[in-house]
Amino acid sequence: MDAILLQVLNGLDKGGAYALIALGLTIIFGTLGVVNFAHGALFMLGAFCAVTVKALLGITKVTLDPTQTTPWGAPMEIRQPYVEVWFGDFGTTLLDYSVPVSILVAIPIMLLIGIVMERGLIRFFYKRPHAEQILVTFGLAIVIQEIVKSNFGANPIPQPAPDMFNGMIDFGVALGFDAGNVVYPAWRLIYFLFSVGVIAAVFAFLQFTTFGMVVRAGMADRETVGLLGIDIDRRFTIVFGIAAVVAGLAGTMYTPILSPDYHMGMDFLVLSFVVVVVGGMGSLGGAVAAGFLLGVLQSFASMNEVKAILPGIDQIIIYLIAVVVLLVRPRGLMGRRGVMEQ
Amino acid sequence: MSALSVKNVNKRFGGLKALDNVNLEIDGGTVHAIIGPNGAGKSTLLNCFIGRLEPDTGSVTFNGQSLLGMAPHEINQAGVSRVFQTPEIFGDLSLIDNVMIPSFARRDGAFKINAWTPVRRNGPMAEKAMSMLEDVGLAAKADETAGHLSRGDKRRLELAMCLVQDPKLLLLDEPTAGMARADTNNTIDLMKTIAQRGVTMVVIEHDMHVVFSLAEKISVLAQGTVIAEDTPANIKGNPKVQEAYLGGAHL
Amino acid sequence: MSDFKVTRRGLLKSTAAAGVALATPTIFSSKSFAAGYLNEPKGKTVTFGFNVPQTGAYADEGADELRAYQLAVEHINGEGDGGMLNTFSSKALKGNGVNGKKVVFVTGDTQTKSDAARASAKRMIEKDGAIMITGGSSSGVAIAVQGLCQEAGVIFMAGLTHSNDTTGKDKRANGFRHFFNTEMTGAALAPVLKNSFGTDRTAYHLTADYTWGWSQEGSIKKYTEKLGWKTASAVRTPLGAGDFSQYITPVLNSGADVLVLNHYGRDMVNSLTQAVQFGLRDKQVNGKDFAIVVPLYSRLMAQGAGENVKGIFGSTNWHWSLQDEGSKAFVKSFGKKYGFPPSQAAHTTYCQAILYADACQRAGTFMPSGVGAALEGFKFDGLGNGPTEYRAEDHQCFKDVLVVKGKENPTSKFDVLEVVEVTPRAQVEYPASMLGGELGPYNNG
Amino acid sequence: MFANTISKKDLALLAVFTAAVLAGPIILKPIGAGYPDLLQKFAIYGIFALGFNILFGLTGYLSFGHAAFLGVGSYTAVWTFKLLSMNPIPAIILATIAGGLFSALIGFISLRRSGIYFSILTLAFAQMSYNLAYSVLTPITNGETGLQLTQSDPRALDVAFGRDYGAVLPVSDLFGMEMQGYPGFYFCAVMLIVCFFISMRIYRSPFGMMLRAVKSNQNRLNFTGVHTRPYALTAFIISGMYAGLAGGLLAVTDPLAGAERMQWTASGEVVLMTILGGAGTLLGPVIGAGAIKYFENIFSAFNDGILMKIFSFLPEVLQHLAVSISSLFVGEGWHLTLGALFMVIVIFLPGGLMEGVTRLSNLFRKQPPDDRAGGTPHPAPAE
Repeated sequence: MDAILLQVLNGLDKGGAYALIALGLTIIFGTLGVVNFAHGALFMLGAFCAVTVKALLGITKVTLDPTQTTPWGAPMEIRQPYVEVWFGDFGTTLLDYSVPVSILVAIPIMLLIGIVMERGLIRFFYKRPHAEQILVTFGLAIVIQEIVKSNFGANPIPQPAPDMFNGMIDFGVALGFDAGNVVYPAWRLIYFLFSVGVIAAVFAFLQFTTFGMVVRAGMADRETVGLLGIDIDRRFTIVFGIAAVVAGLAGTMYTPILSPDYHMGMDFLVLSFVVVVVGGMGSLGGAVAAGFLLGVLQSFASMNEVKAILPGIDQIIIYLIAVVVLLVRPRGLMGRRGVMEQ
Repeated sequence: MSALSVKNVNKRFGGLKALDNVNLEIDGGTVHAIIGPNGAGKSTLLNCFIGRLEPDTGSVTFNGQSLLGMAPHEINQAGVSRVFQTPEIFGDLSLIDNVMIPSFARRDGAFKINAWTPVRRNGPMAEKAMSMLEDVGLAAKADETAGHLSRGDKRRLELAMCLVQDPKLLLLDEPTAGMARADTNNTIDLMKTIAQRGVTMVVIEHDMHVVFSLAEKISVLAQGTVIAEDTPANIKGNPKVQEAYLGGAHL
Repeated sequence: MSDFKVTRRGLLKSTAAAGVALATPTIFSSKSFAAGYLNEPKGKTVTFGFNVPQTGAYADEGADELRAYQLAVEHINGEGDGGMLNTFSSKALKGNGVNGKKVVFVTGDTQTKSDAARASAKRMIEKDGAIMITGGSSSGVAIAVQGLCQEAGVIFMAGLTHSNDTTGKDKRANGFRHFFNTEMTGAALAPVLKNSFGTDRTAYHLTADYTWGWSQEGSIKKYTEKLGWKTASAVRTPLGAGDFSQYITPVLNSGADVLVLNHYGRDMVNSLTQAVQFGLRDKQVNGKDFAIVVPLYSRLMAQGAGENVKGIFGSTNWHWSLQDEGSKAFVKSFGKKYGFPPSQAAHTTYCQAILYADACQRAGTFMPSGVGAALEGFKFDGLGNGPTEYRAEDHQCFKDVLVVKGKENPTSKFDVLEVVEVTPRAQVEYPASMLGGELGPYNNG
Repeated sequence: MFANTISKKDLALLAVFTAAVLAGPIILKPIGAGYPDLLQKFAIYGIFALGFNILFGLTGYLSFGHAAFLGVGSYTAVWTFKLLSMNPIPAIILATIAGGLFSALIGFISLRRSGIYFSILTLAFAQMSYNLAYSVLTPITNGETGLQLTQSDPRALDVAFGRDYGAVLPVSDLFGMEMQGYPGFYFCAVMLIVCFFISMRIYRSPFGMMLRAVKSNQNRLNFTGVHTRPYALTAFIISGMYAGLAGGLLAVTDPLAGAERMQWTASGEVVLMTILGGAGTLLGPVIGAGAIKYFENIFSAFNDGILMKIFSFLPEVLQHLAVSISSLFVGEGWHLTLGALFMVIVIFLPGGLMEGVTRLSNLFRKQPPDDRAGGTPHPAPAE
């Protein structure tokens, strides 16, 4: 029982990441009608916001110690981050909290990246065939990736969570289990809550603001909204920016779980497309539901008891679900008719 | 005997009753017009004939064969062709190809792998397609891309695409909408020629000039039911019809 | 490099093909025409082919390998400070190239994909006239390229490849490996694990679900079970899983007190980071401290796991903090040129280039069979691993194996690992027949 | 007129194509691509893209799983070598059949959906094939290492005909002619020409016309009396057979079959090849395949040493500057060039490289574009 509970937690955690990435992707589908293969790259850029912030905070004051030398004969360098030199203990804390701090940086940066991307490239592809949208955004993804690689290298770069959240939380006791049976890393719980929070914020924004209403109307029928004299294009630019922010935040907060490297976006790209399609193209609720569903099912499929019966099931479960869902429900869990079918 | 027989057809969309117990008998070799105000259910009825919609109850038979439950291509292969309200053509292809495709569909059936012999640009199939384009007055544009045509030209192209199949029953959903008066007259002449070949035609039309030039019989549809069915002359004087058309301003 | 001459073998083959009608029976194989050997250097230079990953997950390792190769070529040609050539026990190389020819090189991208690696190696052989191919950062690629070199008729000096199969089941006469393998890792780690954790332990394996992972899991199981350890479970994880939480949580309450991560590269970084996050490093099970073991360490990759490697045991082929003369000379030479210490990948590829050049010099030829004979059974020292032998039966180097541990108080970002034990060669040696496979005859092209 | 005639224009195109392919080693030598392995890859991936184009270029169905058929073809061919004979003929026949059967199965299921849903279904099937081939199916595929030949393989047919390869690892040979180097290329080249010819026949046939109609307006085609799904399925199977053949030829010229061949990136590659060259055109996919393989093999091989030589005519300061800038785009940076190329092509030449060729030749001849020949693609009107 506790094993299953833990797997549910794992699934929700994973699902949170899937849902966040898929949410942005499906918003872009739904509003702009664009198949964005660069969405994984946005996730990766979010993660590298954290890397950059940590690197900037960690810019070190280098003093050379002539009494010691490296094995190759150069004088040994003694490094101390400037934030510590300047701010003392507060600087140390700031360094420790670099990941949460990065969020503040990631929001404006990702918004800017999203807007620049939409204005500079995506908007020219609204009316173009999906195949061309795929090619151009895939090309863009490669370019972004290579730029990141040439600056940060190919190896993963560790981003520890703040010390306070590095521990485990034992909440099994509260549910009637023995102590120590249901413990879960604090940061993962925070990630789950964070993803729920962001999802709620996006929904609230679309549900309760005028801006959101216009966007939702645009998703339903772009032509009509355009006829009403509303400048839908400008709003869609901002929508693209928001989608980029959501993907970016998913990446920033994920870094303590997955050390970021330049290639991580591609790994999530296929997966996020599967999530979006299983949820139903252009359906926000569908993307979220499918994200959590796939996360939880993937966790269950990885259990030894399941793998003993179906060897290798954890390798293909995501795709198997996609096939089954699409055959049973042609437009995914919550898809609308006629979206992206031609 | 009647070629197309519609019995007790009902169709609901949610709470809306689109077709309410429709009965129609259309005689072979005649031109039958269906008129009625907007939202009367005319296009819905036509969609039930070609397999685009499935009626909730009732039957649609063509020459004794039920059309219900048949796939769209099967209905077409049974001899039923249709011109759509918004022209449905192959926009990326040339006009001549647009006409040859239905021609091949009639010759080869619903599916045939005919992948080795090239499409000849001067064989009998091409000649037939060309003569159809001549009939609708588009021969000069045979090699142009269909998507670039004007709306009226697209409609005439679609007509050629249907005619090339030598249909037994031709369904026309507002065939002259968007056409200039001269074109409309040409189209009327063309349809008269077709009618003379013995093709059964069902025409939905708002343009009463077209209706009264062509139709031998008219059914009037209002709010999903047939309120009148008679010859053109009698329909003109029918008070029910005049009421349906808001005091008969159109007539 | 930029001359696009047709390779001699290619010419011979195509003329043979053109001259012989289809009807002619099978006696016309190119081999009967080959008088000399493939890509025999005729000019003043000899071309080496450096085939390393430049894109994909192992691009940084590939870049480090390439740095080491460049250094090796400099030293062979008599430039720079000579590096390990000064400490190398064989003094055949005089710093004037090999067999009187200056060494030049071509490079290619393996992408860590067998197909791309073979295509790249073929380009070097067919177009650039490379006499030897070396490099690589995974076993699948190494085995694929080794097979290709055997078919084509050039020598392959394997780079970073740790699977037993490279010099076991899939060994080839034209292929040679300096790096160690999973069998040696198991043999070397076991005594250290016994000293640190005792004999009453239960291990839980997480294993990358492909050939190398299975090979690693098998070796560790074999040697730890000999110690008396039990194996609770061995779970296969998909390559590139990213998030391993669903495989880690079952460990928590499994009763196991050791977690063995048979992962490499990014999988290792992620699974280790996450295992530590789940509190496994600080856990107490059965009254014992829970332990995590990463059988194959790579210092470059371990940097990606940050603090999480502290105190974690593993093995490695070489480490820059070693204090023998050879290692010191290499670190000095490499550090001077690039400003940071070399990785084990750089070390093994440097050694391979030097060993190949030395063998050619001693054999007086570049012909694969001649060079191979010079390498077989060759005993040497001074290349950073102590006394080493290229065993004739399987073309595998036998040398001491380093057992390392994540350093508790690193002094720099390169100072991640500390050497715990140098397991002597005698303890890790095994009979060549144990791993099966056939070398077959040399192919000279 | 004979029923089987082929237009003069097509005959000329075929003749030029044949000549260009056969003279490939000479034509491509000046740009450094005239060596057997790359020539073989050009021909093989040309076949793969030609086949993919029959599905995607004609019907508009965007499959993201065609690498699976390539992989299946390769595995089949290697197993044929191992079990039956080192002769390439049975290997490629069986590989083509295997590609066809596997694509029939996947196509039958996937074609129940259209648009992006179809794409994701094909992607899902291919990824499942890849993941299983890499791990659980290792007894059949030899997993990460890839399926290889061994000396002890049974090779029943070869044994029956008294063929003995001795103690060396055998290579595939066509009645004594080894399928490596230039003979290997010419074997693939002949296949490419045959495939191109078949492709051309399909393009010009009523069947090809129907496939174009599927892309243009599938709905209309249904109401025109055509059952569209079997047409799409046939196109899917034909392209699967092309992929199987290409996979078989990969194994013929280099008898090793690895699972990576089936990964989604490999499926994506053939999509890129086709669009880059010009989807829906006859020649485009072959050109696109050549361009991508050229980048992969030649651009990735440039290192600083070569760049220094190239820029050696510059003064030293400029030389170093030029090298450091250009090295971002070659060697380990070749992906960047590829990505930028995709963007530039799609933005400025939506019809792919073939559109560039057409535009150039129109500029040259100063006459209006010929819309119909070879099915020059138009950007589909958004509807």
